[in-house]
Amino acid sequence: MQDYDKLLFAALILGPILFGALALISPSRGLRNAIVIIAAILTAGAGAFLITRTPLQFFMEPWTAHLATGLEFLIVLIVLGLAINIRSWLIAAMALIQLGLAASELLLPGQGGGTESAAPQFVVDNLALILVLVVSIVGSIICVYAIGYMKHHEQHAPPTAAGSGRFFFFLVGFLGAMNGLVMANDLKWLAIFWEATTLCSFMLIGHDRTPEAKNNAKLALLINTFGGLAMMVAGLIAHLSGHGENLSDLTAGWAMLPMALLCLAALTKSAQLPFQSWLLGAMVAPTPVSALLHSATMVKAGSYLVLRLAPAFSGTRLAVIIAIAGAFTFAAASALAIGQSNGKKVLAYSTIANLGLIVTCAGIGTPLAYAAGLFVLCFHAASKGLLFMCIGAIEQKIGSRDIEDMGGIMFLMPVTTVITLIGMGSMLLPPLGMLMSKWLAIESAMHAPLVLFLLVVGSALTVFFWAKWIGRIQTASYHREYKAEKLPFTILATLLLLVLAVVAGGLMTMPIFNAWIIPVVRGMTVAAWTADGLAQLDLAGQLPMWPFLVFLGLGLFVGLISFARFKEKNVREPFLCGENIQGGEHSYNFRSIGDSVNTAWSASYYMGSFFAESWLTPWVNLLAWMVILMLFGTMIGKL
Amino acid sequence: MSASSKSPWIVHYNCNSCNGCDIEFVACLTPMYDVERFGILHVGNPKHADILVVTGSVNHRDVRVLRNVYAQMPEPKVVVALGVCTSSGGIFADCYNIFGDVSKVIPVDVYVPACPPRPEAMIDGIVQALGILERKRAGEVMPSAAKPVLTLRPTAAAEAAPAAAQAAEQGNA
Amino acid sequence: MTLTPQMLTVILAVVLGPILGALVSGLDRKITARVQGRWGPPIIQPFYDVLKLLRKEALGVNRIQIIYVWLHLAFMILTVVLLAMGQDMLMALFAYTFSSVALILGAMSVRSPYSRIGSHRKIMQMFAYEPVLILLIVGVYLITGSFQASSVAQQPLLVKLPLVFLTFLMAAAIKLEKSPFDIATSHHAHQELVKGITIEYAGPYLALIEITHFYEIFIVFAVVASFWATSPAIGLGLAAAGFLALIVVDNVFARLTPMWMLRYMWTVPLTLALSNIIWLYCA
Amino acid sequence: MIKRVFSNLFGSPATRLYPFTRREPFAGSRGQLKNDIAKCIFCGQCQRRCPADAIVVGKKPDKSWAFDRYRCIVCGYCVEVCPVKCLSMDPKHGD
Amino acid sequence: MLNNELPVTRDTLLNEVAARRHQGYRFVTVTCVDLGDRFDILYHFDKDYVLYNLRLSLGRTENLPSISSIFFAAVLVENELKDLFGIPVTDLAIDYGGRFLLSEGSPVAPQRKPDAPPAQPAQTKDGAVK
Amino acid sequence: MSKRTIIPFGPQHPVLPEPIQLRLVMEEERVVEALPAVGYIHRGLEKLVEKKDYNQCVFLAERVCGICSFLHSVTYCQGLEEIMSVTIPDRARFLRLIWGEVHRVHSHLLWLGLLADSFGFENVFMHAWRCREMVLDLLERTAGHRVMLGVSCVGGVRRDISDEGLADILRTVDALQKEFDEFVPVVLNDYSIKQRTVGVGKLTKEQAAELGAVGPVARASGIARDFRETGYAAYGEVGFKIVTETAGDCYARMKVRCGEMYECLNMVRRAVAAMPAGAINVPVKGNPTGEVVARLEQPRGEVIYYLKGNGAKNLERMRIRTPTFANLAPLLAMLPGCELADVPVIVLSIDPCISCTER
Ligand code: SF4
Ligand code: SF4
Ligand code: SF4
Ligand code: SF4
Ligand code: SF4
Ligand code: SF4
Ligand code: SF4
Ligand code: SF4
Repeated sequence: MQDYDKLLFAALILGPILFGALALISPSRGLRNAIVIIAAILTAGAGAFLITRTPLQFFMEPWTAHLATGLEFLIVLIVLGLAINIRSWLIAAMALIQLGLAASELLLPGQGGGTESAAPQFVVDNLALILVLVVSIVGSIICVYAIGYMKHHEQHAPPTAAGSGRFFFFLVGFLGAMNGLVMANDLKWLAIFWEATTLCSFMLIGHDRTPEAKNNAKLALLINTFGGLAMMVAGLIAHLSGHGENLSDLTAGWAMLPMALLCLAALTKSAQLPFQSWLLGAMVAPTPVSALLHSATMVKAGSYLVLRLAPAFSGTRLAVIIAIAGAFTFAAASALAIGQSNGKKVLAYSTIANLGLIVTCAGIGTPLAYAAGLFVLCFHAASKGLLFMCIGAIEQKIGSRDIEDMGGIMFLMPVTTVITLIGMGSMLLPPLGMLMSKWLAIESAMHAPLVLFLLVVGSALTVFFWAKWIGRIQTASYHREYKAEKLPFTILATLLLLVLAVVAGGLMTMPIFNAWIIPVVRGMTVAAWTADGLAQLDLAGQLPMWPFLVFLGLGLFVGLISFARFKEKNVREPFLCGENIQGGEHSYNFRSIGDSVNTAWSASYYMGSFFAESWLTPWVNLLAWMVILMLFGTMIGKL
Repeated sequence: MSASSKSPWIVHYNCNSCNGCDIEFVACLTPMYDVERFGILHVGNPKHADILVVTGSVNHRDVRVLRNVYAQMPEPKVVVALGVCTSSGGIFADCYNIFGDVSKVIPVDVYVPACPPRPEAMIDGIVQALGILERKRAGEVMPSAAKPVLTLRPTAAAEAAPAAAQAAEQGNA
Repeated sequence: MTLTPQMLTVILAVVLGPILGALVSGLDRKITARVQGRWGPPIIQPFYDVLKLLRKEALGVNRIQIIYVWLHLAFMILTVVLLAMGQDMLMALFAYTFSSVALILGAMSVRSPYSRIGSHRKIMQMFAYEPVLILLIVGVYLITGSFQASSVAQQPLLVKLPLVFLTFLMAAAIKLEKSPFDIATSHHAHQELVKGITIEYAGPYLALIEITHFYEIFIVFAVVASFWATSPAIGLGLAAAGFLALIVVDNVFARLTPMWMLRYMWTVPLTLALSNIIWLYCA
Repeated sequence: MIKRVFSNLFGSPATRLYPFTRREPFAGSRGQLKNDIAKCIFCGQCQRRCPADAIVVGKKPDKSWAFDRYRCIVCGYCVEVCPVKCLSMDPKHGD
Repeated sequence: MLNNELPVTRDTLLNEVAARRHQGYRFVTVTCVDLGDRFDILYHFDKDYVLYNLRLSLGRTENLPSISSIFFAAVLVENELKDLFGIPVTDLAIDYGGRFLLSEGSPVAPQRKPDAPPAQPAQTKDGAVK
Repeated sequence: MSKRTIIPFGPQHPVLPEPIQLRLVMEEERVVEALPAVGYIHRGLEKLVEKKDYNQCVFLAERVCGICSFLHSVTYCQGLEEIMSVTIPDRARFLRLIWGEVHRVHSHLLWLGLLADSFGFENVFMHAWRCREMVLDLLERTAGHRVMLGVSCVGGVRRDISDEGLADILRTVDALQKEFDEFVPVVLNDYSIKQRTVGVGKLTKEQAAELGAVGPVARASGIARDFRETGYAAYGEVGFKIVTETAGDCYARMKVRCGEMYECLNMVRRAVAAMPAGAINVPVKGNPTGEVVARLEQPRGEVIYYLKGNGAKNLERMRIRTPTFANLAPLLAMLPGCELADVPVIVLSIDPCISCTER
């Protein structure tokens, strides 16, 4: 390990935290913005530089073990304090248990190696690298976006809202915590960063300090603390059983119970059913929070952990249950998204569904599935981050996040709308990334009938909510004027940056898959993987891209030509049974009762009788709990 | 005949018809007459239609509907007016709420008189419209249809009057 | 570049596909007319229709819908190309799905309630048949061990996928807008949505939709025929039988409601297809 | 219904191929009004009774009988009232 | 003079109509005849194929109370009276604002005898809605 | 924006053969409010009586509607005959019944076809209209026109039917009976038709009575009201069975009309058998003085003519209230709560005729 690797390591973890602190204390907005931008550039740069250095291992000085213990106590105590402060005795109780666990770990001797094992505390392998890249690049972009967003937000936020300085501290600092999390190998460090993200998320969700924000922050803390608890129990068991308190030890050997507990923690963090409620509640936060914490990165921590563990439990019954849990989440969250007209909630459900897809892939565990999981992870982060940013901009403009209110934004904010359309298109359009990932996932699920069925149902459902949303925002009448759009520079720049990334990445999915993902997967050594499975991976990589590009290009090209050649004189009002009121921009008005002027309107379908959140949620939660129980039911046989 | 006249799609608007013309027109679609033989489809939507079939005279509320329907049809298009109501108001010509015959609102290409015309007569009218459609597609500007009045005179007088004069009288009334 | 047999297949499929589709559509109209005791249009009527539409005025409500109609066509041809290349069936299905999505989005981009309601119904239709199509691919995979479309030629699939075949015909009835599923648009004027999803397209744009529809017909019957791909004669016979069955069903059913369709498609055909698939897993 | 479908499919269609096949109109059917002008006495009865004002009869010096097909509702009332029965209903609808 | 006829006034109208309803009559329709100086307004009710008629004599400018609160079905024909005779009908359950059968460009109160100028002001451009 | 969908349903809408607009307010596809906008077909023909004499108005009355045209002219003539105290010959009464009932068959067949069309059952539509051609040919052979019979006059009918014509009628009636025997049970038992009609557009007996429903709509809701029971024309002598159902939904209305078609054929048979000889009209002198309300049962229910004469050859006032006018209020009660796809079915289930409704 070279010195500048250490520097890199520090830049990725401590850098953002440091800059966040600077932002917190910076006296003026201008300075703060500059700090945030510098932090973003540095973090992103460090992340990119990491590519050249992977793989890396960090062995920490022995004294850092005590530091870790100290930090662990500190964080648990903070949580306890918060719990008491917000009067949530359940959280307090869990924090106390955590305290007890931490203490008992100190007191009880571990069997065998324990901390003395030769495993590194931090590891950067390809998986970690991918996540670091996602966090430090997408995350940084979102932080910059937040500059413009928060300026507007400060003017409109409720008076209770905390200062922007604090906001940026948690936002930027979060990147560091996240980087630490994905690079951590030692369970203790993992738990520390894990809890740190929980804390950040609690602070950020509660940022506006409205009663709703406070409540939802509490919910997030509750569920994530529960996950943290599971993680600490896993750590303790590992400690006691002598499996080694490192992820690398866990993945190498067999440690079903801690693994199951870690998976449980992962499910809570990535808001898999039945733990989805906190993520939905988190949507009250300012949109950069949703974008950063709750789609692009923090929830990825959960799915990352499952992916990390996947090679170890591959082929076991645990894997089967994990796959089912993920697939069920995928289908159920997609169904729930249909009933939503709140745009951010739709995004949230879609996020949950896609995380479910990653979890499924990890559960299936074949090389193809693993590749699919990685693929979803990358493309989802970019697309979803972009979409959240777009919706944030739209919401600030029209003052609503309801899908039905987004009709006509084409005229109000053409640039953002087109970017939003591309973002949404990237969820649906072959050969862009999300669709290819879904394709890989379904193909890899062929041997697990139940999982497959759930995926099939889910993917049929996804089209529904995307199509109707796209349909709503792009609706246009010919005669209305497009308004020049004024966006804050940071917002515009970040939107453009990310949309470029989405398009470029999307058009090169198969090259990326072949050049990147396949080597990563092939580089792993997993006992359960067969040559057959690897061959499948290669076969999938052989899908030719050119027909897609040719026809997409042709379609767009000819379409745009016709678009440009369409003449004003060929415009006619929509069909309204002959009662249109002609002329003017409102050609969709019609005469009706007593010659009155009425506006034709067709709301989107939410299929309330099938997909209402209120009645669907209890049922899917019940089923999901049953799956969770099965997760541990498999243990009972083992123990 | 080219494709235009082999695939005439129809939209039908009933203005003030008493239903007599209407249902006879519908009868044209049914097995006995089956105008789909000519490629005719009843599409019900002006944007897909080539032929606008109008029945009944136009009242004050229909004016705007008829104009809209006509305007939403893509060129080339022809208008076939079925029944005497469309051409003159028929028995209802003197009613207070009648705006006028169809030609007061949109140009008419073919009139099919009688009250109501037989389905056979309607088919004749539509076939005639096909020819006009074809010529319009070729870019010809077609005059609106005429509604000549037949004037007969006592046989003796008819001998006296030059034939040309009589022909002139039969012009557009 | 030399002309490989595969490229030849692709070119043939792209060129002949819509022509065959149009002929099938013309035959459909003729037979339907006969079934109703009418004389009916000439069999080449669809060609007249498209030629006429191409030469009509290109009216539209806005510009956005035009881009989508081209994408609709482009992705339908892409589907044909992928299948003709013997490529991955699931990917072909995705391309096909996006073709429908493009039509939906185009129809949604206009502020026309009839068009938009039609789009929503089309989504419901996709939602109803999509699982059946994926299960078809699963079935093929379980038999041949491959996703490649070229693999269907290995053995007569019908033997092992009789129920899936049946459900595919039901899905085809939706695809071809046949009663009882003709809810999003209809060849027939007397529908509560008039022309539903296609209502705001006129002239050449409508012609594009028609041509796409011809491709779609071609794909549907090609898939039907591929259930017995080892013998072209039996395959064609199968397609003909499926075609007649669809016409008969179209004529002995009223149009049913979207909700009925969802309830039906998610119970009967799905159960049939699933039991077929489960049987394959167990066998 | 299936029975009907097949009997139709294999039977011959009900369509009368008008205008290629024409059926003779029924006797006594009201197709269009004809005037045997040689017999007409220009009395104006038909004009007075016509409910649709389709007939204009020119009086004395300039006798004429003008008939607007595009107004006539083919009711046959004029035929009934014509004193010299010069009016008749042609069962055919066109010329 | 019709069979089963009962003269009513504007004050007794609603009571009489309510009484018919009580006796199980069905509302059939309303007929208005313009007598030149007054309107004859006939309310027809039916029970077992026998008609019962109320005859209301209405001054040319008087308001007419709607019976749609008693027989909802009367609302359409009362709107028609408003349209065609220009009679101000009050308390309509659904009011088409004088644009029930008539539209922009139609003559005003066309079935009213010409000697009496319409009591209603000319229709507004957009008409009123309920 | 609203979560509710607002669309104009009509006036130019292919499902509606006649122009009328329903402004539908829907939640997704469920109708929550439906209000009619009418006036697309209002001509103002009641006022034409001031311009045309009472004999010419027979033809006017016939053109109030092109479907049950004949029955309109009969109602009008019956009203005038009552004012003028004319007793028409027996044969005229029987002829009126025969033409009237044949008209009802054609009207019900037409309706059955349009209803089938409204739920996309094209084959039923085609077949119903194919049968209807037999009826129309019969009308043309006996009366001289397919639609506007033009045989009514005050004082009887204008045209007689020869014995051969009567035999022709019987032959056609038998042929129709054969078609119905095959066709009607198929339609009534079809699964998909039942799916679209059973339980759709329900109107309870109480609602029907309250809102003044007439004709098959009322009879399908269990109200046994049919003006032919009053025995006008020759109904007293020929007699008939009133067809009722109780369910009050679209299916019940369909059943009622199908039952009536059979009943029509039976009545025509009995009328032909009992046909008295003699004159077909009596001369009518003078001008009408007085007022009258004439009513009879059309295919769609009770039609009402109020006629007032003041001794001139032009009537002072004619007012027409048609069955559809009476059935509009019940229609508005049926629509809320149904699905968009059911709207045309429900609308057509009352067999609406806007033409005579708006006049
Ligand atoms: S022409 Fe005669 S049949 Fe046709 S609508 Fe006019 S009145 Fe009716
Ligand atoms: S609606 Fe369809 S099936 Fe019926 S005739 Fe038209 S094209 Fe043929
Ligand atoms: S009634 Fe007869 S004779 Fe007299 S003008 Fe008319 S056609 Fe001539
Ligand atoms: S024929 Fe008639 S109209 Fe002519 S003068 Fe004699 S009575 Fe008068
Ligand atoms: S047939 Fe009737 S409408 Fe025609 S001219 Fe004679 S009276 Fe007039
Ligand atoms: S065919 Fe259709 S559009 Fe034409 S009149 Fe009949 S119902 Fe109306
Ligand atoms: S209700 Fe009126 S318009 Fe309809 S058929 Fe009867 S008379 Fe004719
Ligand atoms: S509503 Fe009545 S009159 Fe109008 S078209 Fe339908 S059946 Fe004919």
